[in-house]
Amino acid sequence: MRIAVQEQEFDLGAESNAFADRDTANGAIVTFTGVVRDLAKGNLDRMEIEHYPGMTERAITKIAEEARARWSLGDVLVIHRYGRLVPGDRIMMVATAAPHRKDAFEAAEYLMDYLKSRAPFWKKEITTSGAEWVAAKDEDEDALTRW
Amino acid sequence: MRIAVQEQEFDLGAESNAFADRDTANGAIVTFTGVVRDLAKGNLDRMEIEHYPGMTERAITKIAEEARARWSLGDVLVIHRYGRLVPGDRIMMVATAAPHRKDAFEAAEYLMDYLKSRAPFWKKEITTSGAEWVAAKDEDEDALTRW
Amino acid sequence: MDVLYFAWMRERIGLPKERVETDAATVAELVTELSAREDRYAAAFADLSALRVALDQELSDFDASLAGVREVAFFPPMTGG
Amino acid sequence: MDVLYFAWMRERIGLPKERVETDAATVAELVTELSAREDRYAAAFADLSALRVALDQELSDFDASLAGVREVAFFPPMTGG
Repeated sequence: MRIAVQEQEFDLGAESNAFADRDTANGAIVTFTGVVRDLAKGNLDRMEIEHYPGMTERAITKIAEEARARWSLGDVLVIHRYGRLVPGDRIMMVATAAPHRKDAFEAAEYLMDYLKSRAPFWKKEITTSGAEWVAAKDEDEDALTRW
Repeated sequence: MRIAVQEQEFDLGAESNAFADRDTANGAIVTFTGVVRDLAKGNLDRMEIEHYPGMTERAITKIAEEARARWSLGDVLVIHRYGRLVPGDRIMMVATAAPHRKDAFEAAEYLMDYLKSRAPFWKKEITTSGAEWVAAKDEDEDALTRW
Repeated sequence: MDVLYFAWMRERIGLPKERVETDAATVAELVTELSAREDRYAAAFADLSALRVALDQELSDFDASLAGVREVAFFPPMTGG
Repeated sequence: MDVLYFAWMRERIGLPKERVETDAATVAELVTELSAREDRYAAAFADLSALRVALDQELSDFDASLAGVREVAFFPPMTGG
């Protein structure tokens, strides 16, 4: 299990290959990658992500351990950036390995749903018209009810 | 949309990066990678994958187009190998990009479910005790009923 | 028309492809004709529930018409992914 | 104990962290004490339904006990991923 909370960029390809190379016993590997989108259509200058050092790592570790308890999984990877990001930058990724594809998919979705609403990150969008904290969506909270 | 049916290896990392670089408009990217597992526990010498040239590309294109009709998707990638593979080799991968993570996940699962049972590939396992065609699983056929 | 065989169908019949002249109107009629040829065909087509058929590279059914069809393929359930 | 603020809570209160001496038995009592200090605190804590609290880096509730707690953090709902 590798959990990284970092300011610097990560290389999706290198991380994917390293993850798959580490865990050849499992037939199914799923990755999810989040990318900064310009939802304001051309207005987004940058995004600033704040986090709670210490709690962030604890919260992600707990989420990942919960996933490993619920599904038959091999390795699990979570990388999440903080600090300043621009449109097109990759914010975060998760990877799961499992003997069966259903487990790998479900565990990756579970990690994402919990990272969205239970890991202490906060996004602020800086557009040409000002800065605004991204509001939590009801649908993200609702997504937890299915687990 | 990129669909590749090929005998040679592919680089999961390079394909993942190229896919993400091509489609920066979408915030969610999901990949699934299938790896040759030694289910016979140390007995698997190799796997031979046969396919139906011509029909394979048509069938995968149809599955991918169906996915793009059902979900709000950006780019879609499907790579599937045929020929001789050994344990640890990567057999195939799919990648989906979407504005929302739910769409990217569901479309990737849909592609996998249909590739399993509707794309003309047949796997043969060569173990120390002989060669055997892999039997289709009822659960793979059942997986289609949810879509 | 061309008749193609894949996986264990190819192995049981002993060839990947053959040219067949037939008046069969449906896939089922073609199967009956082929099965009558030799034991290896009869054995290969013994259990149709374990077989799939494609007409001109599209999955089809055993009761489908062969009108205008140029390529018929028989194979076991697919195991891709 | 240490009291931490994140995101717009940090901006409204005007600092990321402060040392607080308190006899508050619960988070709710601590919130009442802090809100009574100054307008900026009262404004920041005005709508508790828009806030989350963590005690020693574990998510908790406003009616939780502060016994033995060394670090309390207040912040809006998280927006990771």
